[in-house]
Amino acid sequence: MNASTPALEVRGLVKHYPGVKALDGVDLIVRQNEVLGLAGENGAGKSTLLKALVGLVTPDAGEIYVRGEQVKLRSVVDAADHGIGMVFQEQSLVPNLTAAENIVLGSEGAAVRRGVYRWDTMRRLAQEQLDKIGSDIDPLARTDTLTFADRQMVEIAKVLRIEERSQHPPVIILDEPTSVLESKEIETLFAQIRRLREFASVIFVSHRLDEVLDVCDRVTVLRGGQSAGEVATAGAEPGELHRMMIGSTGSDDHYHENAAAPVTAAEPRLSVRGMSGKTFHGIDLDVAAGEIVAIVGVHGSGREDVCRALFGAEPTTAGEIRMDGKKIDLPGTRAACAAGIGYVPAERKIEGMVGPMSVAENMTLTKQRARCTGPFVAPRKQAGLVDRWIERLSIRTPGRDTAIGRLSGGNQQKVVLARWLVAGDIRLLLLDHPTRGLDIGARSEVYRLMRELAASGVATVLLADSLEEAIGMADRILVMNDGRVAAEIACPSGGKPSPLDLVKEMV
Amino acid sequence: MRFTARPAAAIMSLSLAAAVLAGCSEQAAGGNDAAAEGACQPSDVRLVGQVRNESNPYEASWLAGGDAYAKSVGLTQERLTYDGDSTKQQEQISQLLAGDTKCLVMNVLPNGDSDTAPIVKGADQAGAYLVTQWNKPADLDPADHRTWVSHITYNGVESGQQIGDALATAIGGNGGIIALQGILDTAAAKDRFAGLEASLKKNTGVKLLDQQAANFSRAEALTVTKTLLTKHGEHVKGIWAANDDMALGALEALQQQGLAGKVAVVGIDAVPDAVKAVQGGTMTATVSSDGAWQGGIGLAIGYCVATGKLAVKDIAAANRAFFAEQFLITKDNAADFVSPKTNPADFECANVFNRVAGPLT
Amino acid sequence: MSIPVALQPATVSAKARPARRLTGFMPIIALAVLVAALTVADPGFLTQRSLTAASRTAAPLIVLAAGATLVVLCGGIDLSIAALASLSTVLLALWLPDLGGLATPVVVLVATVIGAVQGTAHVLLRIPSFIVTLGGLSILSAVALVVSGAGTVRVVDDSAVKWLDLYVGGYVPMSFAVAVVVVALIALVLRVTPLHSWISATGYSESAARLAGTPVDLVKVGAFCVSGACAGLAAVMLVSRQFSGGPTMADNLLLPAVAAIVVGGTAITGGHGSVWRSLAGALVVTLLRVGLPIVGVPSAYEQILYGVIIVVAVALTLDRSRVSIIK
Amino acid sequence: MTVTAGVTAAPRRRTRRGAAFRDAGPPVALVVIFGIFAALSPQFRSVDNVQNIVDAAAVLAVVTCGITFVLMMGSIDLSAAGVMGAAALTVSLLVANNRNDNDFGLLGILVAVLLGCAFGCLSGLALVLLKVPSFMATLGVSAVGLGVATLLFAGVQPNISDTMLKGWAIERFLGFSYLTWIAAACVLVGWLVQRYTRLGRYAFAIGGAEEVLTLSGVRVKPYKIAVFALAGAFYGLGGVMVTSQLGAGLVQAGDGYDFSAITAAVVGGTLLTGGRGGVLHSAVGVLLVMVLTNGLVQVGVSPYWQGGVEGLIVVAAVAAAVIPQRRRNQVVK
Repeated sequence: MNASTPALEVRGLVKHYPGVKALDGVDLIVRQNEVLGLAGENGAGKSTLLKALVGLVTPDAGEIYVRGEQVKLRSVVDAADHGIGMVFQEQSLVPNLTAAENIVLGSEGAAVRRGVYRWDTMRRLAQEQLDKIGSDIDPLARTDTLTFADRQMVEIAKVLRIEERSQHPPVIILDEPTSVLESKEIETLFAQIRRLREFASVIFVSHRLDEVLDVCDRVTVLRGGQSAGEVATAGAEPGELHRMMIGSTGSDDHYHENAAAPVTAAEPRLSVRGMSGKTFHGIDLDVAAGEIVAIVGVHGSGREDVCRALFGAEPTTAGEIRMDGKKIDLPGTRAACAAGIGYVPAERKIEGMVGPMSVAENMTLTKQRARCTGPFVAPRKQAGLVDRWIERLSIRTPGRDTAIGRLSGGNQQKVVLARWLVAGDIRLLLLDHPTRGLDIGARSEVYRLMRELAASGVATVLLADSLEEAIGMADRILVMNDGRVAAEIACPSGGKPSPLDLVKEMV
Repeated sequence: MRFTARPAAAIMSLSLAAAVLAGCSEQAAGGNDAAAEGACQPSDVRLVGQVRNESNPYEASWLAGGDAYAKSVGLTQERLTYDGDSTKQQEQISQLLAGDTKCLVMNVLPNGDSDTAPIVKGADQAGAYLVTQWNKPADLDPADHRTWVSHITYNGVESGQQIGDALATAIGGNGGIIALQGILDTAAAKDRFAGLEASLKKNTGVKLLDQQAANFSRAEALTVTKTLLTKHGEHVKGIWAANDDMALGALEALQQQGLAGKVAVVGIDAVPDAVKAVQGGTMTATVSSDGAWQGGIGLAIGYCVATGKLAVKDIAAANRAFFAEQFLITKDNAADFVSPKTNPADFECANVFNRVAGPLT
Repeated sequence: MSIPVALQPATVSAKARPARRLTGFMPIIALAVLVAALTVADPGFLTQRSLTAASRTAAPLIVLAAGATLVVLCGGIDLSIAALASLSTVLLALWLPDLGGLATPVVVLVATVIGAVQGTAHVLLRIPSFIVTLGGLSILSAVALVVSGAGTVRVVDDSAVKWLDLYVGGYVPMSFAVAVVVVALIALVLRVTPLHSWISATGYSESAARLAGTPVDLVKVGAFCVSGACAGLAAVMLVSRQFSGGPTMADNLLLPAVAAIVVGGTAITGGHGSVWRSLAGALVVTLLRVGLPIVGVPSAYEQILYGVIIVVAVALTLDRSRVSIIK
Repeated sequence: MTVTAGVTAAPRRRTRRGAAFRDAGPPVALVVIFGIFAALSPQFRSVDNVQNIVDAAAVLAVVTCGITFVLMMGSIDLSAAGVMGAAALTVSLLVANNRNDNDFGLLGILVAVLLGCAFGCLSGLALVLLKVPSFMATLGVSAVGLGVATLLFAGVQPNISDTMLKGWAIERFLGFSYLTWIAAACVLVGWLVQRYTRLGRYAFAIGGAEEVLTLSGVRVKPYKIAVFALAGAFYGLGGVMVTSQLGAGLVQAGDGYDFSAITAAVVGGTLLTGGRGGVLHSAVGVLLVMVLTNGLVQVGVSPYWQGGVEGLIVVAAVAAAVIPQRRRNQVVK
């Protein structure tokens, strides 16, 4: 193998699922010591391709070459033996083990002799990996006591173990590593990726195209299970990538700002005074009908808890909440629902939806009046209602009885949103990272939906995925810092603040 | 299995309709008539012995006795065990009675007093010959029934009192004792304890320090005894146990506390280990109840009636429900009981009531 | 895009669907196979009389299992059903002389209230249902012992519960008919009201259900109420059969009831299953408990067979496509 | 690059303090309950009685040790009763006894423990290969164990005359019976296994996040089987110890130990959902349960009420441990 042999090459990979051709002859080349970006909309085949690269999916046809040699990857272990490892999007660490154990898990080597642990050796081995990425985490700390970013470092350290295992420069796959990170943590991660490039090849996957352009040397775009093209990042524009992903020119008005209706209501729909809880204190917040208010803040600023408290899912110790001038009490989520408040949680798979249940059932879980006659479910009424909303939100599903877990992320999110809309009595929507893990197309549809709802008079509180999203969508932005509201910044269409204005208040 | 509402509704309406149309009957249709009394050929007789389980020595010897008797008349005994589970016993009986009951003879150990009534009722309806042992509520009398031939038990009050007296003598008529009770919900446990109380009234020098339930179990008796020994320390001069299993558990406890031989122990049932212990002097006394004989005699009485050698109406009222003979076993006579022997002659139809000690009181 | 860490169950293809339907009918198939096997072992077993007796025997277990199924569907477990049924038999036996026919509804009501108390403790104190009901089991047993004076309470005049001993149309025991009606009623109510989605959602993913505004706590307390009521009703059946109430009468029905639920194919982790499945499961378990000794299997082998068959039956009936990790 | 909606993250250590509090709960409860009984009854606080409590805890401690590993994985094990019965009969028929001429001594004990191990393997295999939930798999194995025990029993109680085995329950060292020392050794071994072996750590990890282990290339199945086998071995030893105490092999040797052991483990702070707790927690739980049982007898609570009071206190103990960490929207199964 010489320096120009690709570290990893994929030729004509094909994978069929019943009814879908997930991969339709994908080609991919990862050079040595290169950071390759992988972009593509949901359903473009990224997920299947990555699974094939770490042995979780067996392709129907096509070849995979590692350092010029053709290989068959049957399992994660197989892939690791060939020097390919992946940092999973949903973190794959065992929470109740130490960081060191997680790092060496599955390839303990000298750390375990005849089934018996050598804690000293393990600590040393783990430290070696952590040193590679310059992390100062205590290897013997329990993983669930670490911060999210630290855990990601542990995960990278864990993947780097395959370097020892395969005796070759590894290929590291990072699947959506930034989706839950705050900006400072992202900076650290990017520094890390650049450091990795010194001795490894990296495949970097993200929905945030600017990030892809920022950290990668080259980007391969997938579309419809095929390679749609390749872009060198130097001088490339996000718009160009976007066009390649969707196959046509994307809308410039990403946040549908021209659909934003001016807020006219004089009385605030939601009015919060002096609300305090475990992680937040003296919160004042007003949201008018039709207004979108974003709350931004660093990790630990308490904004998630404020959002949950407004839904009755987090206890408050003081304060007053009024809806349309009427004082309400929120002892639990039921009371919030009754008051016309809806909540879309950040953890969609765990908190947002019930995976094995059907689209129809998920959509009608909350509002019974819409599907019932008296205390009884009226099957026809329910079917009509659900079909109407499937059409209205253009949810792509084989049918209303399909389990929601089988839909793509964007469609799942639309069903979760529809849950609050079916009864037509929604007055306040709390959106906690509503676009997390969605691709550009799906995001855009969620944004459009938010605009429509606002136009129809729904008040919205948004915890955005990024500052740009907050700025793009909100009419007003509240900045939270250490459990208190640090600043309130108007954010009208045409007079948007810059991200830096917000950051100043956040720290 | 996703039934839609419609079949569910159908089932409901069907069952309701059936109820309305056909009306309800007291008894399942297709019941077979009981054979005329005594009309069975000896080879047609079906012998069934039912006890709690096969995993304790007393009941195992019961079943062995039943087997031996069945063999002596050229039949085999069907063994049923119900793990001390009242509902399971009822379920087995009702399933058994749903089969061929023409010449069925059952020798049953009801789990508790209350379990006797439904067994008797079922047997009566099906015309199966029934002998029950040990447990029966006082107001239920075989004399009022056609096929409930007899009820056999031992006088628990008497045995409880006998060993209580023996214990009092052993500790010199003075001092504290502790009592280990059986399963509180059984007549045996209550009668035996009543016997102890009677004995205590007589032996005023003996003081009952404490009483705890150990559920006839050797293991529970061990733990309870240990705790009570610690609680009352040297005041404990004797241990009264409602059966031998618990007495043996208490012996182990004494041994583990280093008190072996210093505290007198009495029990009831004369299981082989206990008799040996009495013989060896570690235990003071026990009372005989003869499992092998019980297992055989119940079948024998039923068999004699079924084959016509004995007519129910000829059986004296005193023999329809009786106390069987029992003996207090002490060191003096223990040797006679070490290897219990059953005399085949006891099971001859003319002799089946030889061991009657008296009518139930 | 995401690659979920948990390997998701493969998409059900058209080919897999008949197999899936087959697992749905597995409890019934298991039942049929068992009856066939027992008949082969003892040809006298398959008679109308013996099936009638078996169905009568199964009635209390069916009712117990049906009630507890709701708790299991919610993702919990109710270990107190048997002890509660025992206590109910005692109460019924004690109250029958005074209350007569009224005793039955009163006992069922009391059992419901006790179920509600346990459910409330589970929900409000946030104690796992396993622990709450384990504690409930000991407490209820103790109460039953004290109330009954640790003895059996006989029912001399059983006219008020005698109707359960009748036979519908001469063949179907009334208690079995009542059990089937109870199951049908529960199934019907679940089907035509939002309760079905609420219970499933609670069982599959409690946090998602709660954040969707489902009355999770109410649903759970309700499930415990139904479980309690069913225990009370099972107690009435037992009293009508045994003419007495006892503080330990139904205690040994706990594990068979749980076995019935699981053999029926209801996932013990919650969400997936139905009361109809428990009906079939209860019949299987009853046949095992009663049928094996009757066809002449010796006691020791009976236990071994029971253990093996239960495990195999569960292996057959479990719909594994719904549960990714089996604990 | 994008400036995202956050800058720094202050590390939150709250969970850690919560964990320490959680772990301290059961020992504190133990001390408190002991204190209450000691105040109520002078007999209770006697040295003899403390010895008695510890001795009485021996068997339960061994069984709980085994069950803890299973609970740590998030599974449940109800097979103790059957496995202990089978082991008790096996050992009593293999050491010097009144039924046959065998006199294998230690070897007999080893065989009984291995038999327990084999039963554990059966549970594990049913779980892993047949995918039967452990609740049912172990229930089935328990029935099989009882059946085997009944077969071996064959109607005559085997009384042991092996002096060594009988001596375990009688001989004392430093005031405690040998059985107690064996139990202490088991707890120590259990703790070492949990802390220092791959088996123990993986059992812990399986309870934490089983799917992650699979993704990391760990073959989970053999470890699951091994954990059940380990638990079975502990039950086997428990059966042997009961036999030593009773001087005879009883089919019912393990009656009630399944639920008692689970109760003890849970009271000690092991979660039924897995991933938390451990052998030392369970040891505390066992002492807690034994102190309670003994104390109730000592203060003279009616035997009728004892079970009820125990149940109430167990619920209260768990509630007390849970309430400080109560949150809204918490999942409790």
